[in-house]
Amino acid sequence: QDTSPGIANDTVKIGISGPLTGPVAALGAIADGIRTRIDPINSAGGIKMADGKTRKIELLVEDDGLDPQRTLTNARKLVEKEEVFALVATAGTPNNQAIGRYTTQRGVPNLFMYSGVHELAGPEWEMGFVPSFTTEAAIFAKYLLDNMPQAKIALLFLNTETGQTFQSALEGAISGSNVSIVAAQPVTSADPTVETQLSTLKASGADTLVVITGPKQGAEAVRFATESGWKPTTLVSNIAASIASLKPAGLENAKGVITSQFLKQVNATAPGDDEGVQRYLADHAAAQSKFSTDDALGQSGYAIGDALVKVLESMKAPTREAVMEAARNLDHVQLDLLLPGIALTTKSGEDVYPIESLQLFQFDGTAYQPLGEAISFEGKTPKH
Amino acid sequence: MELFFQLIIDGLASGAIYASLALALVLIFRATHIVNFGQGEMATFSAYCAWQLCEWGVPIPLSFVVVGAASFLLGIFVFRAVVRPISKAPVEAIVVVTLGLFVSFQALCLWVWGADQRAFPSMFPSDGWDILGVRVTASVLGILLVLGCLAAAIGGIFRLTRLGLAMRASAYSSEKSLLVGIPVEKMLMLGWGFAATIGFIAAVLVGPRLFLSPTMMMSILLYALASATLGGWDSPLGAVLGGLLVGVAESLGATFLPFIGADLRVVIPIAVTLAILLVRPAGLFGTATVVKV
Amino acid sequence: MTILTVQGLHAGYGVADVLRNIDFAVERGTIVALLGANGAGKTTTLRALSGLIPSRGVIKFAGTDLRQCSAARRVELGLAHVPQGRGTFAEFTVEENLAAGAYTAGSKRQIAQDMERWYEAFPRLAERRRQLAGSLSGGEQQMLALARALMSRPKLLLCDEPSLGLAPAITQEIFEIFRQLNQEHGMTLLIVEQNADLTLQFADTAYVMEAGEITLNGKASDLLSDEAVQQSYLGV
Amino acid sequence: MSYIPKSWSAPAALVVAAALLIPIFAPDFMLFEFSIAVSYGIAVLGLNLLLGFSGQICLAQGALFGIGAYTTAILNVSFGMDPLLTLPFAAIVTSLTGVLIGLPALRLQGLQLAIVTFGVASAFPQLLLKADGITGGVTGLATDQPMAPQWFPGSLELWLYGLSLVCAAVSVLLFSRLLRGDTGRLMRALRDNPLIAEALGVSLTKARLAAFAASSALAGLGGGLFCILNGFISPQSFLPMKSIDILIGGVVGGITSMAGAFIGAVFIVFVPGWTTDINPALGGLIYGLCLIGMMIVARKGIAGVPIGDGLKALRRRINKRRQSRVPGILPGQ
Amino acid sequence: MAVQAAEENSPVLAVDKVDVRFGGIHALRGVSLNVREGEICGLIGPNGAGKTTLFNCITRLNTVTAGAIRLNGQALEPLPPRQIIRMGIARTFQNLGIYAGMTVLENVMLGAHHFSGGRFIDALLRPGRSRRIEQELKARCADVLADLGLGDVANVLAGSLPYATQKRIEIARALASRPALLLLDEPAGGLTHGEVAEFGDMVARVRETYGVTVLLIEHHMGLVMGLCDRVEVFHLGQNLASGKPEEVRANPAVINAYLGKSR
Ligand SMILES: Nc1ncnc2c1ncn2[C@@H]1O[C@H](COP(=O)(O)OP(=O)(O)OP(=O)(O)O)[C@@H](O)[C@H]1O
Ligand SMILES: Nc1ncnc2c1ncn2[C@@H]1O[C@H](COP(=O)(O)OP(=O)(O)OP(=O)(O)O)[C@@H](O)[C@H]1O
Ligand SMILES: CC(C)C[C@H](N)C(=O)O
Ligand SMILES: [Mg+2]
Ligand SMILES: [Mg+2]
Repeated sequence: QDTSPGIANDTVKIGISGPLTGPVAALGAIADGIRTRIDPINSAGGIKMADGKTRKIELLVEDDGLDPQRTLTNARKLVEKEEVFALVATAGTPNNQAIGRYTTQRGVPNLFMYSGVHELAGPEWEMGFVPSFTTEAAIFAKYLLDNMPQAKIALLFLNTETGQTFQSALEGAISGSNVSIVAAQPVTSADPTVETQLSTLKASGADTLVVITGPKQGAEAVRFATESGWKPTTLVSNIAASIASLKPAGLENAKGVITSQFLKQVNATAPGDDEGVQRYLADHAAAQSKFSTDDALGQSGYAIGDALVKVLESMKAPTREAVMEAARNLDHVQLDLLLPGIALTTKSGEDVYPIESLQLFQFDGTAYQPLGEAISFEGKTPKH
Repeated sequence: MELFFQLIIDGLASGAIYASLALALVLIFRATHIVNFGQGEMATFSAYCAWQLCEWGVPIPLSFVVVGAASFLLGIFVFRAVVRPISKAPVEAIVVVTLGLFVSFQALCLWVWGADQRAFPSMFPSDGWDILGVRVTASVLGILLVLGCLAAAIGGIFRLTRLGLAMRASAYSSEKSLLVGIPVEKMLMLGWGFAATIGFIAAVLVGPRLFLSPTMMMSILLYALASATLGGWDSPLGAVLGGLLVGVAESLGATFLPFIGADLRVVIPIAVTLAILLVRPAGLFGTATVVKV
Repeated sequence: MTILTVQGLHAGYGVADVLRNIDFAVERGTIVALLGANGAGKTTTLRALSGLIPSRGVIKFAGTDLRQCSAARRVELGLAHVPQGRGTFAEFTVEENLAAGAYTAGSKRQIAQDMERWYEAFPRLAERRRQLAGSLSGGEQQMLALARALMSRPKLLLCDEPSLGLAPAITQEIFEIFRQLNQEHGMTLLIVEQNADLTLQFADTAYVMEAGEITLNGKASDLLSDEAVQQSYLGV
Repeated sequence: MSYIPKSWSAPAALVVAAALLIPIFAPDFMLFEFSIAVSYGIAVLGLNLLLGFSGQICLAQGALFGIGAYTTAILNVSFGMDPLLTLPFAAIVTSLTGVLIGLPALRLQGLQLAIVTFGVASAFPQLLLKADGITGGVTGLATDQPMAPQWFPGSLELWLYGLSLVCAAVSVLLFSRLLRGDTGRLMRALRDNPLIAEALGVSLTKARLAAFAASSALAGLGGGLFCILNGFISPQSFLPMKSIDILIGGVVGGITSMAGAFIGAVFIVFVPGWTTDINPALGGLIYGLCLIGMMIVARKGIAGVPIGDGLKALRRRINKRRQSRVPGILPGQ
Repeated sequence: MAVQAAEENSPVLAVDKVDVRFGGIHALRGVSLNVREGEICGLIGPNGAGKTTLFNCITRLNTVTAGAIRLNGQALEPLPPRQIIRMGIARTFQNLGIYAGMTVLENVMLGAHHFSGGRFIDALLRPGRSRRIEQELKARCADVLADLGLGDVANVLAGSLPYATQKRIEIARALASRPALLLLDEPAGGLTHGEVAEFGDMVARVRETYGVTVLLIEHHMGLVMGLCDRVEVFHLGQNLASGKPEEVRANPAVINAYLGKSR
């Protein structure tokens, strides 16, 4: 079989396009996380792949500032000039949409997109990573139906694909029950403050606050709920719930916050005895990565890097088809940072969602404590 | 009704945030006739430095004082390094230079401290009071108080002192100022220094509310520009009142105007500004100039 | 004793020099007239002296070499320049203009005194203390420019066409003021004027410029009777 | 000194030569980037018309660019129109919108106009989201795949590049017609002193709105082209920073130069990428410093330096010589 | 001849009890003034008397608070400023209203702009037509420049020329609009005596060749007395005196308020 571009006997080139600068530069930690995972492998000689060769991974990172058009030019530059083998962790929903047609036509794998919306423009050559926002909506709904069957929800959502997908999924999941959304307020990532929205939500008389926004608005919401004397049950999407991002709101204010997670908790000062976490911390130190160890985005990047390694390992031929084949047929693949009980599973033609399980956690003022086991939606991720 | 008053308070709270940056923008405009788009980013950089000192264990007040003074030097440095060489360039070139400052300082913060948001220490207690069902927090009152004093002080300096007059003159026309013996360059340098310090104070005020991050000030730039325009670019007090007006209008409009809603709230500052400019072309407190040929 | 010595002065705008190798001197306590046709370079000379445009050559003022001095420093040294046309701060009020003029001057009391003095001399300005200078009439602005320059209590006043736009009666008055300043305070004046008859009556000495060079100089009274001068500059 | 011959000077010749040589050297992906740059260049040209020649600032140029792009996309997606045929509509629709945005310009100038129009730019993406019925909201719109016609021998990229050049040529033609003769003089009069212009019988309303209309039409054309090139657009591509980028392009290129518009566009498309290539972590810082350095070295924009400056100096020298022949006193007849 | 004509004809410009206030400043308090066809009318008065303000009212840059201004019987107040030049009134500005960054010819062509120019659609779609118009305009303006002795500097940047030359460019620009009434605001400022005399000749010549009526503000008494058919004096926003130059010069009120003792 022919060898695809970007892969040689000893190297494979992987391209990343993401916002390294600008207002959402925080997402740049994803690329950094991937590098954190890949560096030690390269120093150890490379990845031993299923076609029998050992290859080093060459990462090429381009900045797109989250502008879809720049993502497209980056993708083209990476594919045509740098001749990468595959793209990884392209951030942003519209950004992946913008390159969908191109990657499909060229037959370039666009693996582990960083977007919670999985049904995009080029299904054949694309694969997401983080759980669909619909999964998170479902698990939040499940929690409420089980514990607060009369809950009146106030929803604060990011007015992008992210929030809109989540909102409709949540509505679907609670329909027919006594749980209801009594108020919903959009935020945009350009909003400097969200107090107006929160005041309105508070005035709606809701007893539950669901927050699906970026980290900044999430932290503001958590602070507001305490500061204003409103004490709703607060559920925060994992995009916004990492301890690092809640810290500015005051951790004491975040007490009681519930979130759903697929990544392990990392506490650099008390790493515990989890091997995966220890490896992550060691790699992080060795790579001198910029993001802080408890940065959820950096961790996600690390997990994506890990997944990439697993996929490349199981690739049977040096072709792009083979890598898609491998990515589409993941069978309970464990990653260092994935919570116990959560693994990557995909099935060609049926299951395009690698992670479909989430575990609920509650913040106790210093750390997240699990609320029960991981809940699996394997094979039943709601479509939107 | 409670919601209505609560929203006014919320509006004042966010308005105070806009006003902080607006004040720094107005100051630099008054002192140099430049709108420094990088003002907020320079302030963010200063705030990061203060935060870093605190992290290293320097007491908060001390670090604020030290960084406040250092910001003054930063302003002077920026003036000498990048503004003075183009002081005679056309205005659009100067605009691009300030955009360059904007990009550079933001990137600098990003590079040194990363994109994560940080907790910035607050100067005010975290108390709050319920007054007839409306929540008022100490930090909002504190910010408003500090801003009010600053605006009055700056306005006073510009209006009433020899230094203020000289700074205004230098900003207005360097040639005419030189003719009366005003050391124009020194004045502009002072202007940059003061503006950087005021910018730092603004960042100290808003930091705890917006959380320290490289893009902290960028998110309020448009609002601050609108506030300054609304209040009149030559009036510090106008900038503060403009900010509050924008904040309240935004808060109420986003909630009570159904066709706007929270997702379109960004149109409110501009709509309000436009409406006021059409009635008072120089802004609420700006002085209209007369040009004769 | 000379207060101002100019030797080999070259100056201009951009490429070619307007002034070529100008030499002249001004005696302390005198009134000197600088005459010349349009475009001869009189304004350029004054701008070079006050440092508004770069120049080459020697300018010595009261013993100091002005080449090292910025325009602002020159004012501190006692050189004031009333520019041609409207040189006031249009965005400032009349009062602020005068205050700015006193930037290098001494005490608050002295400034207040001077202000009152010039308000007295130009009652029109006194009426309009709070009016923006930009909205004054042309002549009013001219008075303001003059008063503003005098606020710095200069040793040497460079005056570029002070009568421009002024009514005859006011022009007369201004020259009287010049004479008074000169006699009572020993102020030196270098006046560029098209109204040559009047200027030469008040001046002690005069220079005539043509095309960037000084072509004639002498006692003002001599020039008044010089035929060439009469032809082109005097209304006889 | 008419502005047209000046803009047609050395920089223009260089830009034209470069534009024609690019397809020979540039690989496909780069040709694509150049095409994108040309589409921005057309919008920058529009801004130059407004800012450089009529002295009005509009910081909503990115939004207008977006309106052009959305016009093309909507006509294609909802009405099945051939993307190429939508371009005139993109220009016209944007032009009308531009006139609306220009209305405040009748009362406001300078800084205030800049800020109000920047507000429009900030609101634009949110408006797109609000009108998701026709704009597709956050999902954006995917238009028909651009395709080279059967008879075209080259690659798709070459075809698109050619298309971009044709659009650019049309824009430049219209631009120079507007700036030639009376209309151009009028706009410059407006820029330099509106009060006098009005006393000379210039209708400020008409001239200002005309400038806005023409400038926006160019932005719209550029936007439509941008949409065709990408085949997909979403609000994320038309954030307020885009307007700032276009402004930077204009100023860096030189706001009174046609060639400068395209030089500036190439700058904003390529330089941010280059600076991150130098160092991914420091890219932004390098870019920022680059902007500052650029302005310090070439304050009138790249097109104004060094050839432009030399020419100007020469012209000044010639003028000077002529001038010295003017007699000091009134010449008799 | 002109003097006689002035007495026979009805006024071209009739200013009737015009009042202008700027906030608290009462700049014109019911001034009246008639200018007759073909005459050169001088307008003098102390600084701040309101002369320029009257010009601004005529050209609609200022609004009158009360009173009326008519040109050949037609009221000017309802017109927008840009219509004034089409009515046949052209002016110069006291403090130079030229475009320093344009060439002399361009400046003058702007003055003739209202004949044909400024059609944006034509510029875009009918380049032939606009080019032809441009040529005509250029030829016409070149003539005016030649008439005023500015032919040599037609292509020089106006801003780099001496002050007096710039004032002359303004006059050329005003003439290029083919006005019936020419308003000159201190056109002789900054001229030497010799130049003033020549300038007077030029204005007289221009009146003949272009058939214009002139209203002239000037502080240069020599020029006013020699050139004007009639002189009007303003003081503190009111009419102080009017009449033949010699009469006005001898009027004690005028001497007191304006001319000063020694003249
Ligand atoms: N800003 C400028 N740029 C270029 N040339 C200039 C500039 N200002 C003046 N000049 C030229 O310099 C020469 C001298 O001008 P200057 O103003 O010094 O003359 P002047 O003797 O003061 O005449 P005036 O009586 O008109 O004031 C003139 O030929 C003029 O055209
Ligand atoms: N826009 C304005 N705002 C306030 N006052 C004004 C304005 N324009 C003119 N004035 C005042 O109106 C009066 C008349 O001014 P005007 O310019 O008409 O005087 P003028 O007769 O032309 O005097 P000059 O001979 O000095 O030019 C002046 O006192 C002036 O200060
Ligand atoms: C959290 C963000 C990466 C989500 C992004 N705005 C998206 O729509 O995919
Ligand atoms: Mg002069
Ligand atoms: Mg006047």
